[in-house]
Amino acid sequence: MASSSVYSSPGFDFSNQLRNNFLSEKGLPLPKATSTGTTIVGCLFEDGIVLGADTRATEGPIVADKNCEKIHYISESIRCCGAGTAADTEFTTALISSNIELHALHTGRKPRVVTAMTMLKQMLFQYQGHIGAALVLGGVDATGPNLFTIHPHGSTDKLPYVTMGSGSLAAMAVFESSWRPNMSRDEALTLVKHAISAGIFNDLGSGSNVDACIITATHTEMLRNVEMPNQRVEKEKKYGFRRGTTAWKRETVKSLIVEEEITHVLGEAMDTT
Amino acid sequence: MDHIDMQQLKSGEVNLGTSIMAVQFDGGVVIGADSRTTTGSYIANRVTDKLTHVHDRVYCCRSGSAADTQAVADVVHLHLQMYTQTAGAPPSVHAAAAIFQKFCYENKDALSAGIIVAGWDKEVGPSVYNIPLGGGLFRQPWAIGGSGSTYVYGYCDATYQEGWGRDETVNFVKNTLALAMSRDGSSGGVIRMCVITEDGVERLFVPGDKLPKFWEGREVLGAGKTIPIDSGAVPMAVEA
Amino acid sequence: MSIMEYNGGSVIAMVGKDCVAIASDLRLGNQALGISSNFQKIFPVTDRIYVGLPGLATDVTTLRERFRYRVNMYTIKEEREIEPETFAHLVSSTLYEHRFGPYFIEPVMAGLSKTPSGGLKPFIAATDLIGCLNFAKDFVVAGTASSKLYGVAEGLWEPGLEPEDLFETISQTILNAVDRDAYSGWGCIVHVITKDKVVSRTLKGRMD
Amino acid sequence: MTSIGTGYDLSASTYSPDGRIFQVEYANKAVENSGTAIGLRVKGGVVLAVEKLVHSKLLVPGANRRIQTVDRHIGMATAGLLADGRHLANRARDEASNYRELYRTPPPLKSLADRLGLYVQAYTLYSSVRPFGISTIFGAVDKDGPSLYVVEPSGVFYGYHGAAVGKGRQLAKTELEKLDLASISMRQAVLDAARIIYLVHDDAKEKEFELEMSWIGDETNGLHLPVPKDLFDEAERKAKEALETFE
Amino acid sequence: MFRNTYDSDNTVFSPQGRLHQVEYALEAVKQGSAAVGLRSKSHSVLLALKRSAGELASYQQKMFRIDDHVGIAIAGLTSDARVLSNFMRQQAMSSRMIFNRPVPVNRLVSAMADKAQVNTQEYGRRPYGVGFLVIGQDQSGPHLYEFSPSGNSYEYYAMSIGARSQSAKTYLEKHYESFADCDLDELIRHGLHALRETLQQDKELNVKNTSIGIVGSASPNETGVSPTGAFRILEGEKVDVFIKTMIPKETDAPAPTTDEDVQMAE
Amino acid sequence: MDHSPMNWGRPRNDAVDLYGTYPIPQRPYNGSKGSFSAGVQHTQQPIVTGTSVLAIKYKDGIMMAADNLASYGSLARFKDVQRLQAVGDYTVIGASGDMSDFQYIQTVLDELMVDEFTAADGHSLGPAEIHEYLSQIMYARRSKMNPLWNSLLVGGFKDGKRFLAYVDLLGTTYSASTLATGYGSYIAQPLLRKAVEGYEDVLTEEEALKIIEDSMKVLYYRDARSLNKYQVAKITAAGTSISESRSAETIWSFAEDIRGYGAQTQ
Repeated sequence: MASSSVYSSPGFDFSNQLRNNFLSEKGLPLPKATSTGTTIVGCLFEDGIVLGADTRATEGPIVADKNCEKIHYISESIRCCGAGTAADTEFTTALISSNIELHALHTGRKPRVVTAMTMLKQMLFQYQGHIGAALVLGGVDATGPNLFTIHPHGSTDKLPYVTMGSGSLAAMAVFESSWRPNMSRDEALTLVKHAISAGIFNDLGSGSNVDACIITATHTEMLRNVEMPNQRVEKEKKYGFRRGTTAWKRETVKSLIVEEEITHVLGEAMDTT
Repeated sequence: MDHIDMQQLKSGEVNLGTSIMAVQFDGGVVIGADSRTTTGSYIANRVTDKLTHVHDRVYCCRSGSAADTQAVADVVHLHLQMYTQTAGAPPSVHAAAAIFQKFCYENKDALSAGIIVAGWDKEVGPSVYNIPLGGGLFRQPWAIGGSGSTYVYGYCDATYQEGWGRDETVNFVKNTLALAMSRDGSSGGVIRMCVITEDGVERLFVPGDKLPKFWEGREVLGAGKTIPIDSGAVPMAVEA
Repeated sequence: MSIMEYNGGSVIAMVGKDCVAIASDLRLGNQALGISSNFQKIFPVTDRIYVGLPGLATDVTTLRERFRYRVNMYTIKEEREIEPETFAHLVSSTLYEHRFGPYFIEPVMAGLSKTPSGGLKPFIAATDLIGCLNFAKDFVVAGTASSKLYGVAEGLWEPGLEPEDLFETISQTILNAVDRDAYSGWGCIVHVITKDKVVSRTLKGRMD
Repeated sequence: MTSIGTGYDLSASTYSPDGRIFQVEYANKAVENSGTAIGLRVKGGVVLAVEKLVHSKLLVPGANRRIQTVDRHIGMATAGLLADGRHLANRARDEASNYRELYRTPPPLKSLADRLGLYVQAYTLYSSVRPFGISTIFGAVDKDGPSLYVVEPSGVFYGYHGAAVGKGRQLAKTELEKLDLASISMRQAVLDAARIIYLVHDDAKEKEFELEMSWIGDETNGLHLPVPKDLFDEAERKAKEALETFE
Repeated sequence: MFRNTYDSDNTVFSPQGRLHQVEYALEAVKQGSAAVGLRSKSHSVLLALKRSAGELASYQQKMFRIDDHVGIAIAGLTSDARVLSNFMRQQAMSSRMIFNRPVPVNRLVSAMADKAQVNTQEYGRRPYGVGFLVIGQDQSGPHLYEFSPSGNSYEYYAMSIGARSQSAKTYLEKHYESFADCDLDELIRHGLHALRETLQQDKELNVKNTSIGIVGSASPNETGVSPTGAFRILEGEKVDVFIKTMIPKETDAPAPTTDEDVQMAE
Repeated sequence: MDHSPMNWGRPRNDAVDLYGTYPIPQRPYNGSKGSFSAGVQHTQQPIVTGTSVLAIKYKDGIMMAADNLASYGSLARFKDVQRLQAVGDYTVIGASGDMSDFQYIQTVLDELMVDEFTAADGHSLGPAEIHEYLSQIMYARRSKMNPLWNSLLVGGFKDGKRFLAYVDLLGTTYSASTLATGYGSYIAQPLLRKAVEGYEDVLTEEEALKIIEDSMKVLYYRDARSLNKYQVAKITAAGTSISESRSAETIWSFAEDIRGYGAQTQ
């Protein structure tokens, strides 16, 4: 085994690559990873930033998770929406979040959004697009509200309203027709909900609910499932099976109750004097 | 929808299709660029700033892969800050261009970057350097780049004259970019320009609905011009 | 053919009322050829945590050892039993380390986690082959029959199932799903984990 | 009828000793038995009119047309065997569509008449077919302005300012010659056309008839269309009045 | 007897400009038993007399369905009729296939007439020996057409073809002005009266020898008619109810009701 | 050239033209590809192309829009192309995709309309018939492995009924109260659906125009093959009309203060 320590050297382990390349040369294609087809958005308003995301994760044509979270924590007032390969967005944001925390401890200041942005773009650029994370990064810092998109290859854009993921065109259409500078908090939240809904209802890769996150200089408000337009209707009847329906051959029961038999040793009590 | 294949390289998705330009004049240089960033034919960003500050009087115009050019520009920016600290004086435009060229040349297989470096320095005054795809370095009185530039070489050759002042040069850049943007689908949006002189850097902005207009095809007229047909045919009599 | 279909196999885990269940088929194949009808894919991690590892058989063995090693190291270092959430992240990061040369396993985890008040709470999770965690509140599935398992489970699962009812639901789900999957089957095993015991039953299934 | 019984008149592919093709001449007889059709080429357009003999009062008026449309801007009126007229109309449409497809422009009538002349002539060459028993007036407004052609059973075609075919053609021609065709308006031409058809109709010998008229030109935006009802009624009324004063 | 040398094939004009072969073909139509067609503002109907070759033979088919909205009655050579009705069906189907629209009836008849015209002009063919009455409904309402071997087709208010059709025609000419406002039952009764005129002295119309074809909405005496009033052929017992409405011939044919009104006013 | 944003974050494929330069550097090779590749080579991709067409239903009929650009790869080659065409009195078609194929379709339809006109019998083809006809043509061509490289929208109004349907190079047909082709189906369709679905019978002409204008503006913002010069067609009980070219008002002011792509502030 490559490492013998729990704290193995950080970074990726390429030990299986040789074998996997061999297998794929043999005509066995690699399985799909979970991806978030996704609609993610962000926009500026008068006091800060609103981020939004849908909650569907897909695995090829299958909906792998109907209510996943795509708005990731970077720091208290910086959050990051992720689209693309789910594991990549998850781990990349987690790593940067950790580094930002260390950076903040190191400098003793509130972290800046550009710092997180630079860390992310440098990491993604280093991996030349192999890490399939498409991100919308937003937050408020000493310089005010900042909003960026970061593409998997490490390019970034600075814009007042952004969208990403397979539903980005639908969401951008909503922004382009309705976004205005200096909107109020409620206007911005409504707009974000509309943009995400456009993705949910028009893009197959996006679906389920709307998550939103409102970041201002003083406060960050995570609105999990702020809209749930696709709630499943409750079943009218139950399909429970009668006990004993399933035939089984063998049963083992492992009791987890630790039975203690307390044997009182008769005799003198220990001398505690 | 297809699946993510983790083994292969990922596509160089974000692309500065781009029309960029830099022209020197007596007291400085004018640089300019459109603002369109595309993935395929989707406009991922319609108001991009492709004029990148690398030092006080040295800017670059980026074309090619957004990720590559940003990375290179960031690295050069770092180098020029280091240079300033160690040398105690601002770098020359040539020095900046040389660093760009070094990165572009040494990583030519990995990078897709066409960069124009322009600025003003004490030694030679205004200067423009072009670093096209392979990583060569060419000083020119004017340079154009990006996919839109192929449409306007003729115009530039026919129009450019030495000895222009600031305003004529700005006008030249503006018109050239407008022409390139009107023909190149990968270029468009607004025109951003910087006038870099000894005194400072002046930002100029031409919004997308105020671009200089040139010939745009004849007017397309409504259907009134086509002959309506079938209007007079009388249905056969039915009633007695 | 996908590599996941090389040896075949499927796993499902479900949440019940104060209990969880995890089930797998028992087939080991070499593509279309059946090799064994007694291939273990679900392994106990602690008393109350089980992990199912459907996928390439060689990686089942490798990962099972790797997880055992890492859990033991955790236990020694932390001087406590690992909690299901922690274990899920251990699985996830182990897989993501191999982001660019993954194991062909999509793990499914089921267990009971301790609440601060000393009670036990059902926990299930699954990851894809590079460690993207999926915490579900109802059920998680993986393996060659996953698409069928999704469909059947989506129809049969309901909240608040007692251990015996959960057993019936998960058993019927996996039996019916693997009947329509050529790469899974040859009998199933179900583990129902409750506060004070783990009941493991081997089901009668089609052997074709 | 010197030809009858000579044996030189049984096939279109046979000349008589004096160099005539009797079958073509007989075909002309079929034309002469038919109701009159006239065409007027005037300022800004062309007007076509036919005397449609009504062989039964059970016929639906207006339904059985003898004037047909070849292209948007081309109309035709036939005298002779009705079914042959439909055959030629279909051919004319094919030719027009063929021209259109190749040159992407509306066919000028001259080209069309030329092609149809060749087509009709081919039916005078072989014993395996008979000539067309029709004379056809083609009217159009094309890039050169209004034009009017007549294609005869022999395949010859001539351009006209005013043309008449069928039973009453002689009288009709006389009447047409009295008109200053080059300068009258389309509306006036409609009135004149109606009058002429009423004039040439022989009440004594013939059954009932129905007037049918169409026009092409400025008034119709260059399309071949039936004459609108109000104008048609006016023309018919005036024609009847003129007939009374004429007699 | 003078032998006409201009009648042996159809590529020869007579000195009078006539086509004898075509005229003989028209005679073939007159050999067939009679068919009558008539039309109101809302309906078109066909009525035909079926012949039987003898006691043991069935009655020949006189009517054919072409499409939902079109049907025909024939007189003349039945085999020619089958060829032409197949052609019509193809035309109708191709219109439905290409445009998803029922073919306009006039175009269907014209197409067939154009096909028949070729047989009057080229050597080695004979003109078709069958005449049709075609009824149908389309965008412009119900229609009745006659098609004849000469390649001509005409639209009529009412028409009859076949043996002794002149007698029927006389009846129709006498009454056609009242047809437009008739309801379906009245229209059929007029048709039956006209058809009766074509019978030989000792014969009469009965459920065996009478066919009725209809397009347009159902009569109260019909069942199972599609709401669109698609073409249907009534034969056998279904005809009975209509035959019973006929007014016996001994009395004078019924004057149209409008005439009665006039008489009363007088 | 794969413009589908669904393929974002997809593996790099060197066969894909990253810079959208097609067709300048490579052209389709239609010659023989070796001795075993005999057979006819057909068009593999559109060359001169038009982008989206939009169409919606509203109270009085159908409204459609398309810009005037025909692109040649990424070159904005022809800026005065009309992509909306009236067909007869009741129908307008709009085309995206290859412009040469669209021109062919126009001539085929023109020929059809001449045929209809020359019949001069009061029957005319409505939008439903034209759509059916187009779908037959498109399907027949794709079955020959030689498709007409277009997505077409057919809008019409006849006999008091609105008609709106889609047909593409495979012969796929689809009908809805809002339709969009090309990039429009990603960008404009979400806006159109939200604004139109459920309001088809109440939207006024002004409101419909506003919706169309908004969508065309957004398309111009986000589609690199679009032009801010477009025409709007209206099909109502009064017939068809296609407007002269017009432009959307666009907003760029917010861009003035944007500096760089990250930390840059000057």
